[in-house]
Amino acid sequence: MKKVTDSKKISKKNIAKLLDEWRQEFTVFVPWRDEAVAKWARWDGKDTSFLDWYRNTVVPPKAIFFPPMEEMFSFQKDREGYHLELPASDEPKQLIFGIRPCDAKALAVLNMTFSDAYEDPYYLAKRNGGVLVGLGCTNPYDSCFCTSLDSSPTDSANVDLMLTDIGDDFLVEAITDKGKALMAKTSLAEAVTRADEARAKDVKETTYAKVTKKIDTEGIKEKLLSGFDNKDLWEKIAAKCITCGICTFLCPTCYCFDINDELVKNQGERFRSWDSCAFPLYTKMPMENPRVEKWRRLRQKVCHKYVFYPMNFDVIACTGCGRCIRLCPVNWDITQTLDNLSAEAQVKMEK
Amino acid sequence: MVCYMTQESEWEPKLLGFLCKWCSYAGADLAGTSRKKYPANIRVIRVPCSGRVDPLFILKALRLGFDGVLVSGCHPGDCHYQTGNYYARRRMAITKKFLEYMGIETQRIQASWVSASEAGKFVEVVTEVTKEVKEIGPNRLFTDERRRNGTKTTE
Amino acid sequence: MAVSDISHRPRFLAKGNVYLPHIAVIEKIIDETYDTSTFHFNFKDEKLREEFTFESGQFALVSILGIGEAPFCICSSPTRIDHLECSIRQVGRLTRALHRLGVGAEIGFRGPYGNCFPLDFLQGKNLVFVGGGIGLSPLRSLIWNVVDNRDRYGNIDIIYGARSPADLCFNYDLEAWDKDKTVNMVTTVDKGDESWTGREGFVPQVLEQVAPSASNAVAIVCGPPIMIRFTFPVLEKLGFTPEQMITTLEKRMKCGIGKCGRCNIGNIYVCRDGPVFSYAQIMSFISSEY
Amino acid sequence: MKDGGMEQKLRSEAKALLEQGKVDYIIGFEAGSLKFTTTPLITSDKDDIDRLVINPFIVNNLSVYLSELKGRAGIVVKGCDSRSIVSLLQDNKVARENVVILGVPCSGIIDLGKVEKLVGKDRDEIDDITQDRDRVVITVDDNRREFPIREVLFDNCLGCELPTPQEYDILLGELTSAASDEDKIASQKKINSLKNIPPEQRWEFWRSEFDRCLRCYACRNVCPACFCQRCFVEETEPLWLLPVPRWQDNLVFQVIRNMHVAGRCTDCGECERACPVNIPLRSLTREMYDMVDELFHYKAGMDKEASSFLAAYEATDVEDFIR
Repeated sequence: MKKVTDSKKISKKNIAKLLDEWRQEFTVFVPWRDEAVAKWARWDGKDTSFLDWYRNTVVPPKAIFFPPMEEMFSFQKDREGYHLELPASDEPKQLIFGIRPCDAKALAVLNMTFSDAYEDPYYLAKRNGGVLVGLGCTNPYDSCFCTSLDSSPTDSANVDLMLTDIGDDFLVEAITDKGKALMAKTSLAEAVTRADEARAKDVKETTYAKVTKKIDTEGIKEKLLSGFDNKDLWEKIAAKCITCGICTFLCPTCYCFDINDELVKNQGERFRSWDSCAFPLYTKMPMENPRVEKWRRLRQKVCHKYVFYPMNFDVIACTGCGRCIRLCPVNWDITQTLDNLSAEAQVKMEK
Repeated sequence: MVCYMTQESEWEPKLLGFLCKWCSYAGADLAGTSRKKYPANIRVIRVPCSGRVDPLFILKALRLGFDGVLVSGCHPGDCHYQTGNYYARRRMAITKKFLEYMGIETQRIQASWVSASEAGKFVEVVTEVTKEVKEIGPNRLFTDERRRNGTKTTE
Repeated sequence: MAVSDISHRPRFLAKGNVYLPHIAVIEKIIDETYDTSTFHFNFKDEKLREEFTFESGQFALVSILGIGEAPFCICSSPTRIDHLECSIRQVGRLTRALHRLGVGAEIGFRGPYGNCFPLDFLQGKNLVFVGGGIGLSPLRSLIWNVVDNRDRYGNIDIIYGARSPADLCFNYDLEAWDKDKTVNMVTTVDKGDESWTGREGFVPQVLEQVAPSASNAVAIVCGPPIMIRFTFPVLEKLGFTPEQMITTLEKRMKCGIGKCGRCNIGNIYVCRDGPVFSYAQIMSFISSEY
Repeated sequence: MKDGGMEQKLRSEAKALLEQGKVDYIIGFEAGSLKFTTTPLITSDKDDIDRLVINPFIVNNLSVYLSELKGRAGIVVKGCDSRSIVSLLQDNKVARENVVILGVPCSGIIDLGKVEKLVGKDRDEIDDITQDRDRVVITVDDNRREFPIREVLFDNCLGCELPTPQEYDILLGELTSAASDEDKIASQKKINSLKNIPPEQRWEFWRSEFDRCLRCYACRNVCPACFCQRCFVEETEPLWLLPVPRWQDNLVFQVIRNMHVAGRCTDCGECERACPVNIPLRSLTREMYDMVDELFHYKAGMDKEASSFLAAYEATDVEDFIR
């Protein structure tokens, strides 16, 4: 347990003031809902109504550090040849206010990939300058299952500052040095009372219990591997999948990308953009494609998250945010797949 | 792809024509060989039949910055392949109307029937289309907001 | 061929933004077959020419800026580095565009990436090279490397085949190895034509006929997947253990550095952990995922 | 439409079809993993049949699965879905003898988005949604509220012209009637308001809508009329569009997709429903639908003997726009 005694509180009424203070130093991102969709956007300096409606965004905060599309470099061609130019990085410091623990954990997963072996300069430049201000959930979705993945709706493990809703105030815990520095600067923080702390503890426990969807991660790697070559089972699991990119694009831990060039006259750009293992073109080589059938692609998605990623980085690349379940047009539910595979593995073992 | 470096007053529209090789292309050729003058604004792509023209070609041309697109084929009943222009007619009808609904000026998408002997009509069509497109101004449909006012001229 | 050996140089590692390609200039193009050519090129940056190193088996991402990027193995040997070489077959948008380039054109190059053939492990052993079609290109880098240090290795057998005489790549190398008394060079084609006087037959069958001994030997196999699939059983029959068989895998790649995800098979990324693998490493998934 | 009778009939018919070997699969709906959701059930196992459901939440257009399955299938369809099948028959993507159509006379599907807006709660916070003929009762925290059903139906259901399947082998219930003119007009509200603004603003509207498109291709993959083996956006030679989510490319992709499904789209509304970032795609597809009807008096999926719209012509087709 973390020592809660270091914590402060901030009145909800002062959130706008606090964000305004931070805005002097950072680009502040908050959950934003235009008429259509909840995503992350630059704070407009006024509106804090997201505190009322915000449960989680459709587009995960990975989009801030790893945008759906970004320019890698531009180039010009003249008589002397090509001239390459990196895009100007005008926003090194970004503050994400209100990130959910599942999404913060997902960024920690992305960090592993993007700093492994070779460093990814685009992601890391943004991520290293970024500050994460977490906001614990009080009202998780019925599709959330973070508690099955070593986390909780109020988990403070991967953020710089952690906020917990205790009624009229937020209890604020400074987790990292970055977070502590932020708290040291503001005069809006007040001392907490025993009652506040008790309330925070209570909120954490109550919210934890509200997450009812569960998966069993015990021996999941072995279970999945034992069914890996069971074509019939995977075909059945994949039958209703329409192989769109929703679950992977909106997954906070999915990081696959594509690189494409564009040339207009003598100048051009190289872009990278999100890609998905659900698309047949993802692995297509000129002469063959190892994953033509959709069950192979779906198997890759599931196994990559639950088997292969843990083999490399020791953490399951799923944080239980439930987006893939909520947003799937055919209600393909990864938790059911894991259940089915576990049951199948059980049957196999008994035989 | 089109440059807007020039002053607005000097601006001349750039048109792309998809001309059927059996009729309109020959018509354009005849206009040339009989020294008829028509606006130099049009660039021509010869197609085997107006039925070959996919709505995608039209949109791609607009995407690349052409100010207008003209699809021209044989008069109904005269198609070298019997019916190609009839299919083209249906396709053009919905393309034009649908793009209008999207908010694209209807003058930017044009169609005509010009036979191999109608050099005069070809000149007439190109002249009118050029005039109409000139009236509505340059195609900035696909230009990025942030670039519209700048000097960066691509897209 | 002017030869400069760079195997003693300190290992070159990309610095800064790994996604930024170096600009290289095409110096020579050799047509290998009707759809395959070997491009000789050199970096524009003089300093990089001096610093650059690579090892046999490594690959690079070659691009035409504005068209795209794709991985190709470096098919020249680190023991002969006046320039770099890549053999490229026309199969898609980028490769067709590459074939339209001429001498003097600039291409993008980033790398080298991936692991390499385990030279330490190969030293003192008898080597059996089995190649098919354009699959000879990664082997070629290693073969020249080995030939240039001939005293460090035992017997060398090269079994190389292609669909037809017209599909044989690197004819100038095949000739050189054929002349080399210390190398046993066997060339075969699936089906010969009127002028073909050499062997006929599929590579795995020819391998079985040549029957190199497995004792103290390592087989290095590169070629189309179908050839690889049929070659491993033959090698097993000849007594090679999975550890004695080495191959390279080919997957679609975009980043080359283990991030973009598409070359992932099981827990390995072919670009980061490969492309060179022993059969022992890949036998568990090669049937289900390759 | 929560009709126990219909559900019972479906289960017994489906079981019989499988038992008699008349079909290899049944494609239907079962309860979804989340509240008020259903999910496609594709099975050849008799034991799964009792999971089949029919309720006002059977959103998916299951005919999308037909062109990929091998063998014969028994498929549960609503009015619009059945027309998608007819359209697939017209294009020879499906052979009539390979499908047994289990028709559901549909009284409209409930749009959970509208429900959420109406009661100001998310789907999972709502306790109960019950349809009672033309009323719907929504319960949140023991608070029962009643609304006319038309307020919570999908727009395309509200204006539905043909709720009873056009083509079926087994009809699971009583015929239902088409929407009233008033409802039809109400269902076109978004489109009409778009038509009433100047073209520049309309373009600006679509520009900003497609700005958030992620190119997940859910709209395409969920669409039964989008059956190309290889979509034009995946073509590299020539490269029509970059597979990069820029609004320009997104917009061109969607416009061309609409061209390709002209005369095939039956206004099932799946593209708009599937879109994770809620781009009002039906405002495009429906307008195309009406345009085809208005110009050529052609409605998709009505006549399986007719040629596909873009593969046919009439000598008398409009040409007033041609010079």
